[in-house]
Amino acid sequence: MNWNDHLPALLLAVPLFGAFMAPIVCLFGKTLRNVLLIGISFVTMLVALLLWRNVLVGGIAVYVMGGESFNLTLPSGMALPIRIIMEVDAFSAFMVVCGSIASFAGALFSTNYMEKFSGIGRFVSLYFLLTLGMLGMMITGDFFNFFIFIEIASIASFGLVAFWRDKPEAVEAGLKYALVSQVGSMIFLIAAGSLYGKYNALNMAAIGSMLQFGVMEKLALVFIVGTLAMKCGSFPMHMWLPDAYAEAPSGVSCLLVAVSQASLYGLMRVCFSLYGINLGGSFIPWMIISMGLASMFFGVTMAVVQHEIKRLIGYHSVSQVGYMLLGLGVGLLVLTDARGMAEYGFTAMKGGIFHIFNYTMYKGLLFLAAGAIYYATGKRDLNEMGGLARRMPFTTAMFVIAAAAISGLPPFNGFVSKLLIYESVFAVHPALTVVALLTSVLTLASFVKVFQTAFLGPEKSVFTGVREVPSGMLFGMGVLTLAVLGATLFPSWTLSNLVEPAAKALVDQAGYIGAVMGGGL
Amino acid sequence: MKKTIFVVAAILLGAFIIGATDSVQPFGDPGKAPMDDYFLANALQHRSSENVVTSIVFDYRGFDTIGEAAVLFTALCAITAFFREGRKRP
Amino acid sequence: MIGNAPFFVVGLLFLAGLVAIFMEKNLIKIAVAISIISSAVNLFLVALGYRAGGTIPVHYLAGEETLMVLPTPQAMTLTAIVIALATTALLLSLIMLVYRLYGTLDVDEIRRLRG
Amino acid sequence: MRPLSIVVRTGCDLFAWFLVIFGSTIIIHGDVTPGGGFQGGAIVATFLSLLLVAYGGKKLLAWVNVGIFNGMLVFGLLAFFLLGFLGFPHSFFFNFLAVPHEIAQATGHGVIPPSGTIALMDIAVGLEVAGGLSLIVLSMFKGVRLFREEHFEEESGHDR
Repeated sequence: MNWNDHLPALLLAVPLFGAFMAPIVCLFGKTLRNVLLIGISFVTMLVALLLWRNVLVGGIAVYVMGGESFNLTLPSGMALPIRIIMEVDAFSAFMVVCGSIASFAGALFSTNYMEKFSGIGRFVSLYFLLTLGMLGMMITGDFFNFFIFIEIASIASFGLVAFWRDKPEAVEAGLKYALVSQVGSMIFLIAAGSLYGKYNALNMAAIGSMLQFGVMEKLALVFIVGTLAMKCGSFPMHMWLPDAYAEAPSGVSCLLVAVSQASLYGLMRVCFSLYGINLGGSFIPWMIISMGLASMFFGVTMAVVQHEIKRLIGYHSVSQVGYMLLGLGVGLLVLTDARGMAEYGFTAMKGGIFHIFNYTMYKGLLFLAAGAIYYATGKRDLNEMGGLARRMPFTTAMFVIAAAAISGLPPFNGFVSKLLIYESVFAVHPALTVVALLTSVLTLASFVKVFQTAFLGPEKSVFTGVREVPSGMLFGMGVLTLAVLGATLFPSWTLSNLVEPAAKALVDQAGYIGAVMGGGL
Repeated sequence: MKKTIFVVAAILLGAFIIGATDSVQPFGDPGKAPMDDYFLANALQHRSSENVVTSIVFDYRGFDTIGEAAVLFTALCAITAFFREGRKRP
Repeated sequence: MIGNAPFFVVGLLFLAGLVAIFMEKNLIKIAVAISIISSAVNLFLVALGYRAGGTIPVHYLAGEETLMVLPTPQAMTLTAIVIALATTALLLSLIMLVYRLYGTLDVDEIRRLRG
Repeated sequence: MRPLSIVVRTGCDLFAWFLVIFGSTIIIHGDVTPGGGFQGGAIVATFLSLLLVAYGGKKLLAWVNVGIFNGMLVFGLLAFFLLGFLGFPHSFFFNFLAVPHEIAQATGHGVIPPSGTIALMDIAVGLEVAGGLSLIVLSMFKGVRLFREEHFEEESGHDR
């Protein structure tokens, strides 16, 4: 038996095993618990990287859960798949790599960050379950399974957001997220159920191969797009996002960034691979583009006036999600138009996908750095801070790197992806680029404000006892810094190895469907 | 003001859903169902499970079920974490 | 329309739940409304799988009958019920915590996070 | 919660045990009759909530050992995971124990049910759900104490 074939199952089995083992392992003390937390998330990252390499070499990986052999998608005499099928194409593999790196960094950070609190055994379980939900959403090829992983991820995040149960804001943020997200999931289930009722299949590729664009499909599409746009925090339903990100423990905020990217992945998967060329008209693409524009603009305007660091970064998340929606929406707009696709559509998609990687890395790093500041100073208000650069040199350096990347300063990776988006959306309409540039300027302004007030300036007398944070937290931030610097120093390698295969896989609807429907006996 | 907008939006969404009831299949006639017929025909023969629903829950869609067990476990972890006995105040 | 009465009821229940979420002030009532929405979805799934004149999909009880209702929606409903149960328990726990920290269940007074 | 009257307590004494037996039947015969792990586990978990209502929390918490429920939960989950994992040469969650119906009828039933992992997973999930739901009820009841007792350390993050 070749373990390489079973990587998609192992990717989910490893965090699941970690979550189930956590109650037992935590009986044996603190050291073993930290080893479990770091070890399992490291193994998950390793499996994700192997899976990504396999997919790049061998094409789409299909895995039939519970089948007699792992690649027998269609049982004899059947035209439709009947079992749950994991389908990993280059885009899924790319997302899995992003998500597992963020998960590993958050786990390293949390070992020291959560040390002095009780109930860490449950924290470890919830952390792995959140990782499991995120990875499952990214690789599953089945609608109902997708719903289950959404639920695992959202229930785990309610628990983690409200983990500090004596903090009123945290509980309120958790409750708000729970209410909004629960209604959303139910609407998603209605859409999945109606697609099942019409086509008697739950597999995305199978439904995609039979899809006729009628009234019911339109309704289902609107429901799915609305729900998943809510879960990734785009404009009209973004209110839960800054609250949840700001009040969660910092290691968890870092992972929550990746989880919202999983919802974005689902949105793109449904639009590109399920509906794809059947997506009649340009209503949905323009809806996505305008949601992106609105999120960019309103997110950044709300962010400028904030004075708590994590809340400010949380509002920037709303605006950064807008960039990805813009880039991928432009790609969706020209999906059936071969010329437009070659001229600017593919570039826009490359920009959007590259931005997913960059955003996950630097936004996670920003949250971790903000958490380090909270840890060291015990303050959350920017107005009370100042002169931290002398006391916390490593944190300052990493914060500067992340802030420069998010504001799109030229050598950094944020600049590359933003440039790709600017130059391609200009071909659709110049106004889009204007809004994107304006957002970028405002982002730079607000991060200059944060950096100047928190790290520079005269040292305040209350901070004389402040020291650099423990090594576990520094290593957690270091992992993400390495990822940001790697994408900065080797942009062409990243573009050609990580991003381009992903963009190609996303456009290739026939390949996605054929991997399930064409295989088997 | 805000509430009125919300209620109007909710009523619109609901009307949308009620209107959509016409576009789903007629009740009692799901049409051709190859996947379900496969289950009904093969659950007893291949898996010797009299109860087709259980054979779907634990075999054909078994991975959903471990997800479901994980959801229950997640809720349990969250609830026990909320109501944990913290450290005693010295 | 009347032939599709079960789906119509699902729509009505869903609407009732949505309106209750926006109109009610009490958090417990909002949790109940979310439960109602989950039940509406479960009803929808079960109604999708009904075949006129079909029997229970258990060979042992159905005897020689060959027409059975579709089993997959029932399996999906089982899963969805457990998920709804887990979420309801979690929501109620969160509401308990909110009541402990804020001393009220009125949504308008629970507003520490703004802007 | 205060204990209820003697009538209720006696009724509870009589019927609570039958609920456990009924639930176990549903769990064990999950592959033959309607029902299965989740339904049976939920019925078994009503045992504890019934006792909680009838006898009140103080007495119940003196009786039960939370470790038992934790053990049931973790054992069920790990058994479920392991049963899925054992199918690995074929694929995750492959039903490696199933015997086709004709062979099972010709040779008679052995110790392991012919439906293979379906029946075993039923039992594993039944244990998990019974333990898990009991724990949820117990810990939500224990949570009421947070309202009264003030001698726990506040846990509200680093920024306070």
